[in-house]
Amino acid sequence: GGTTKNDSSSSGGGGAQSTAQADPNAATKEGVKMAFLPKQLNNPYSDIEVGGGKTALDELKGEYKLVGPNDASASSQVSYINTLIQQQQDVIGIAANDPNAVCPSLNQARSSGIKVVAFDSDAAKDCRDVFINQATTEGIGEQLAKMASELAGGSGEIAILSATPNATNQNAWIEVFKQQLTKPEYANLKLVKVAYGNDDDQKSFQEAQGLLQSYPNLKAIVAPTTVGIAAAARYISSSSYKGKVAVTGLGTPNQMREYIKDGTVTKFALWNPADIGYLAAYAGVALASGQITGVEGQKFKAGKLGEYTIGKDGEIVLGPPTVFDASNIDQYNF
Amino acid sequence: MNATKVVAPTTTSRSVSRKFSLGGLFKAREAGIVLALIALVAFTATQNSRFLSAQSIRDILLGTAILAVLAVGQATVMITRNIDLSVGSVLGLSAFAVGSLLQANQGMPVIVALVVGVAVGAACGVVNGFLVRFGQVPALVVTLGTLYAFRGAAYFWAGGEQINADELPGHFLKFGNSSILGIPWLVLIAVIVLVVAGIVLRNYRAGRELYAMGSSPQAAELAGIKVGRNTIAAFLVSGALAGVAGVLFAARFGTIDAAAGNGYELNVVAAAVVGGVAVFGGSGTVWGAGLGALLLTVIGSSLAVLDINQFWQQAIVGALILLAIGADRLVAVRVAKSLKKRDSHV
Amino acid sequence: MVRQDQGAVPLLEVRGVTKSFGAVAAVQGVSFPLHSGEAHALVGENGAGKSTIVKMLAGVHRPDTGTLLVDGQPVEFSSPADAKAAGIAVIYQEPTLFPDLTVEENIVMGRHPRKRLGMIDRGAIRAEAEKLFARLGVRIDPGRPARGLSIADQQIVEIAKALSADARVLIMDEPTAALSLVEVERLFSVARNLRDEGAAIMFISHRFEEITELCQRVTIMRDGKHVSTDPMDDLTVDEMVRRMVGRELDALFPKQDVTPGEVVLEVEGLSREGVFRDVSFQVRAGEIVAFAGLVGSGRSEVVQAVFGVDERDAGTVKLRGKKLKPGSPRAAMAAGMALVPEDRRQQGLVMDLSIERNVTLPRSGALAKLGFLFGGGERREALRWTERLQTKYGRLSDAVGTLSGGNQQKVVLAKWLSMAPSVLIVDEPTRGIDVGTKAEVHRLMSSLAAEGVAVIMVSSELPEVLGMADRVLVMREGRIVAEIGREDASEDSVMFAAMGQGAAA
Amino acid sequence: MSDKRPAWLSRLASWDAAVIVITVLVLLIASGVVENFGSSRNFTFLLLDLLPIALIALPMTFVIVTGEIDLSVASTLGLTSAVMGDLWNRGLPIETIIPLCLVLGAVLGALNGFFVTVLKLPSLAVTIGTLALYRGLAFVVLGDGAVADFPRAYTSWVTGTIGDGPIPNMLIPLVVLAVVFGLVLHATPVGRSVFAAGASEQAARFAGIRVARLKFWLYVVSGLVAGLAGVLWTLRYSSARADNGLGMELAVVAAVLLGGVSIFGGKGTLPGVLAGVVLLATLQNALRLQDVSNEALNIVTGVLLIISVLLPNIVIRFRAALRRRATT
Ligand SMILES: Nc1ncnc2c1ncn2[C@@H]1O[C@H](COP(=O)(O)OP(=O)(O)OP(=O)(O)O)[C@@H](O)[C@H]1O
Ligand SMILES: Nc1ncnc2c1ncn2[C@@H]1O[C@H](COP(=O)(O)OP(=O)(O)OP(=O)(O)O)[C@@H](O)[C@H]1O
Ligand SMILES: [Mg+2]
Ligand SMILES: [Mg+2]
Repeated sequence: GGTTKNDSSSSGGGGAQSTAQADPNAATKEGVKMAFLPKQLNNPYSDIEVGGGKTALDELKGEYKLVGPNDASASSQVSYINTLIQQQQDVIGIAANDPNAVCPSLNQARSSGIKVVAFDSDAAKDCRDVFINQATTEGIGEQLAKMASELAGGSGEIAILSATPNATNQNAWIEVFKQQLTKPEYANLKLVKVAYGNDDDQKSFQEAQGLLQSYPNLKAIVAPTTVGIAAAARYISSSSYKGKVAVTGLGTPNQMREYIKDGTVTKFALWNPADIGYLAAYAGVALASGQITGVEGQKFKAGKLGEYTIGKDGEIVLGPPTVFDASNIDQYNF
Repeated sequence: MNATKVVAPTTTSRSVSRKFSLGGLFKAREAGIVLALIALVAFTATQNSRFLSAQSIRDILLGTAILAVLAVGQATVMITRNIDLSVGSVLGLSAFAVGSLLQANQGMPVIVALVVGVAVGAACGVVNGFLVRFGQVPALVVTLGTLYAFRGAAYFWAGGEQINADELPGHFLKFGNSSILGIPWLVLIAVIVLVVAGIVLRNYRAGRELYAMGSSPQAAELAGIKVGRNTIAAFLVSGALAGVAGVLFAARFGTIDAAAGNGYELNVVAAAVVGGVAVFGGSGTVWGAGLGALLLTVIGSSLAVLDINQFWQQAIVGALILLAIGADRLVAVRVAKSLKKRDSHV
Repeated sequence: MVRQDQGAVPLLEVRGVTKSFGAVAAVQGVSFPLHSGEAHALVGENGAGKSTIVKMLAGVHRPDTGTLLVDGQPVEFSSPADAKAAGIAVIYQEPTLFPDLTVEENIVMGRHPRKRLGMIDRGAIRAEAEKLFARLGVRIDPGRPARGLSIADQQIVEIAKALSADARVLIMDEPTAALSLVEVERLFSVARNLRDEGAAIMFISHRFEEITELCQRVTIMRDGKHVSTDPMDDLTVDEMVRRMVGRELDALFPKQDVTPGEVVLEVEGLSREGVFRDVSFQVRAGEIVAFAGLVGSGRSEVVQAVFGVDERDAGTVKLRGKKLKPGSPRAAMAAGMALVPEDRRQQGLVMDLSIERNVTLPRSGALAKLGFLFGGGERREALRWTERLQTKYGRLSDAVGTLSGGNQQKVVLAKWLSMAPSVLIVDEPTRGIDVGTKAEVHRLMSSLAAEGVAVIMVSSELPEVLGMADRVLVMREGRIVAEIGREDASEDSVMFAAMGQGAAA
Repeated sequence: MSDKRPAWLSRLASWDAAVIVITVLVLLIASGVVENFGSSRNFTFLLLDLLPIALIALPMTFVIVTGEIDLSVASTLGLTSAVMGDLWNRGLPIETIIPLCLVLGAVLGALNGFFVTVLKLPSLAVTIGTLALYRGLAFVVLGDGAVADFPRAYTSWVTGTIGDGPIPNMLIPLVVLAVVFGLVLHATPVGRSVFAAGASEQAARFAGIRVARLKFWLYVVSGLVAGLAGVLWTLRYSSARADNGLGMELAVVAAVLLGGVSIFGGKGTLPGVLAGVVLLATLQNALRLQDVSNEALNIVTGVLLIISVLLPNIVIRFRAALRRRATT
């Protein structure tokens, strides 16, 4: 006897689903207190994201706050959520380190009237109101496959250098990427390995090193993470593999400018991370003002980004990623 | 009470039977590491010949250089029966200091960067040393505290800023990758550190005093050794070398944030312990510590090359530490046994 | 003997020094001079403050008041290095070696000979060590690590260390406690040489024969205070003892005659590789059996193996016919055996624990009620035994390390006597103990035997062995080489057996 | 003898008593000064946060008092958590998994104990080794994945409170264990042996204390409790992950030392340790509520740790200096 996995489908939390009616015409509240809780403080990418949130809250006359741990662990995030509950914030914007571990606390927050906007990395869907998705999973997976194929010249060995093996986003993209490879036009591409650099600069650097030693015929490294792509590019640019092995993936223009210029990297893609925070802040204030409740089909305005519609499961998609190359990189600064 | 007098034999019965090669047994430790290294390299190379390519060897040596510099400092402190857990944080602080200086002054020569790194590290080391010496606080506790505190200071200062490779001057990055006479600069610096520390510890009074202090702190005090001064000096060396390692780190990886070197302390202590430096002071050499660093780095590389689940890496490092100290113990027991036998009158 | 002219400026002088540790005034206003070419004895009971004076001269402690004068000039030693620089070499009561370093490096530590580029000169170090050992007439491999040296060898290395310093003042705090007669003789001849070359020597010992043999002047201390300083020739031993103790002493070795009962302890074929071999003996109730022999002959190791703190390779130990589990002190204690170990600082006491905890440590299980140690059970027990042994202390909750050596020894005895053992093993029960306490300890052992306890006593002091034992077992090089009854035991017979054929010459 | 201070007074002057007083003061001040600190819900959060550290600190106190250390506790927690997730994924009932995890913790502790007591290796080195080994194995077992769907009945009990009041259910096992550990350490023969073994191993052996066996079992208990903490942690966050509790060993050691336990062994009290745990957690909680950044928290933790060991020494010296002045 006993309780096994099959007996219980989910733990989650109390799932305080909002039953309140949305009023799309409600006035936008001023002085909304929104706290951003990124995966980890002092991470350049997160900093850009929450920077966008700050811009938006300034526009909306809200109160911006940034808290977070120095280690990307779920348990530290829980402590911060608890603190935010105590401080009676209006909205929490969170990039969850573990979709489930933060759940009970988020639900406690929601039952005390705090709206929860997940961004960047989702929390379980029954413990947040909306999720700001940087791009559709398909969109990114397809983009990555397309770039990889182009750079490898349509055939040969390629490898992926990802973040951590359980990073929700990266895994979803890699899944799509693998599906893409089954298509006939990519038949000659061979994915030899998915390596994990744990979003740690040095570890990623060493993993890139290991990939090239293990797979001498490697044509391209695809790194769907900003830390990974920079580390891989840096290793290649200073090694004898420069010019022979291509690096692509998701990266920020500022990080990659040097490698685009020196020819190590031809092209890579990304959305504008600042827009994620910006959108999250607008969504948060809309939630706090009662304009939306997180139900599919509701619409709200997001300042300079225009109008957005909430999709299935409370997802709000930012838009397609931008591809950067030598011709356009100097137009961006983030 | 009257004196009991007995005619004395010419010498006492204590005798030395034969010259005993203790040195041989002690060196067995370093030889063991070398053997393990050779076996590992040979095996990995048969699986993947590129493991012995020039590029690969260069990568391993570059990786070792930073760890070895830290391990030399750690060995110096451990020999005095102390420990420095703050090295990772000091490395981070130094790397960030140097990085932000270079970011602001693109023309700053490498040697100045090194000096700055050493200065930052030495300052941190002196803080540790003073607390251990004048606070009479165990080093484990002090450096555990400064591990938090220095890291906190680095975060405070960096405040989320990351220094990217493109913000660092080219000549500095080149220093991280280029070679002189075929030897990468970083490796050269590590070797110099190793040789100088090795000679001082073995052949100079100051070095011998460190061993004496670690072997018996009370006896050292009574022998007139300036224990306090030497303790501070040992921590200063460890700090300064962590500072050097910070500069090497910045040059090698090009990307620096406040988390640089996070968690390094464990690897460094592991390298020293695997290399035969006794946790309770008094014995061990920097050569051993350097070899320990090399072994750990090679293990990391070969796991990647052998395509072994990288998750095993940490487990293997752990198992290796246990193996190393276990082997050490065996050697020690043997030595003790043979000493006892030689002493006995049976 | 050369007698210095009293008017000459002493090499070193102690003038009115005082030193307190917390509330304890260890030394109160002591003055005496150390003259060139003279050996000066410092005597007093345990805890009289002798070692404290040594440590002040060595720069370990700083006097609270008073001054030290070198060549008539007041000096302040802020560290042992200062004292060394002033030409003072010290052999401390407790050996202070570096176990990880070689013997030769131990000797030269702090003043390594150097060669080019300031590097240390290993050849010169070896030569110096060998020369010193030759002078002391011992053979210890200078290249071996100090770890694992016997206490006696450690003490010899200490002596070599002090000699190597070429000091003008040589201070020796009970250097002979662990040495055999032969080594003591060697040490004395070296010391005499140094003295005759003009060095000043300060010598501390609890053995009066040694004091009278070596010293020309004696300072007596009692309870931290200076009693007298006189030329040795003006004092008899009895007078010295009277001044030290402050009263007349009863006879030492008050052995009561007891008719031994049945055999309590049987040891057969006990061996431990490299330490002792094939040791067999029996002890009867009411009997005091002494183990005699030279230092290092394996006596302590045998009794430790009997008690079970050391492993043994072969042999059986039976207590009242029942075999004891090897390697288990607990089993031995349960069967009624107690061991008062040789080294009270390391083995006998937990220095940081309070007096009461130390006294009741082996019995805490028995004192517990329902498994818990609430109430004053431990305290009452400790009070009973410390009072019975007339232990002097401040509070029972004070750390035992704050007591004087003699009082510490009493705590060890209290600890084991409280177990009411049927076999009591005492290893060097009076080492480092002053005459008064010594007599008490002897009286105690004697009365325990009279109560039917089987007593095994390991001792390096022949008078003690001859005075106390019903039977003497003599060990040499790990074996029992002779068994001598009380009536046949004499200094000659015991020493002859202990030293083997070599001594016959 | 001028030292007429009664025993209780000198006890009060000891560091562990001082920590208790300081902790109470900090709690009072924080309640008054820090907004929202005094709320009952915050009290719950505070207790939940300090629970795993407090739990592991109990056996750690014993281990450190015997003069050893166990740095592998957080990794044991992580490995237990990973195994718990893996077994759950394999469909074992939770009622079987939990005892298995406790046994696993004990076994991991026993391995430490074996190395330290049978092979007689320095515990610092051994447990640095097993720290890496156990954490590595945790990743081998579960990779970087997470297992989340633990049964509601269990997770909600762990996060729940007694009768919906402010006191978390989890406080029950902690209080029970704290009382047991406290009694054993301070009022039983075993506790006496622990202090004796820590202050002088050899003397303890000569007094018939089986030091090696004692230490071995302490490591087993340490592992067992770390395993328990792993189970509770997993249920609290309903997330089994290999990196659970990463780096917590430092927090535990910091709390124990802050509570007045000597790193050299032989000295310390359990109430002091618990006060140390509460003090650290309170400061962190209160400072976070005050929006003090994480980096400042790090610095505070570090500095506090150093002060906790520094201050008693300074006090001793100061007293000695005073007395010297009084005598002269
Ligand atoms: N470091 C110390 N701290 C506290 N008390 C001390 C210290 N050193 C010595 N004492 C105390 O000072 C007194 C004198 O001790 P000392 O060691 O000088 O005696 P001693 O004459 O050498 O005795 P013994 O013959 O036993 O060696 C004793 O009461 C001792 O307990
Ligand atoms: N550091 C200390 N703290 C408290 N009490 C101490 C300390 N050192 C010694 N004492 C106590 O002070 C008293 C005097 O000490 P001292 O050793 O001088 O006495 P003593 O009569 O010379 O000793 P003994 O019996 O060994 O001859 C003793 O009762 C001793 O236990
Ligand atoms: Mg006295
Ligand atoms: Mg003395």
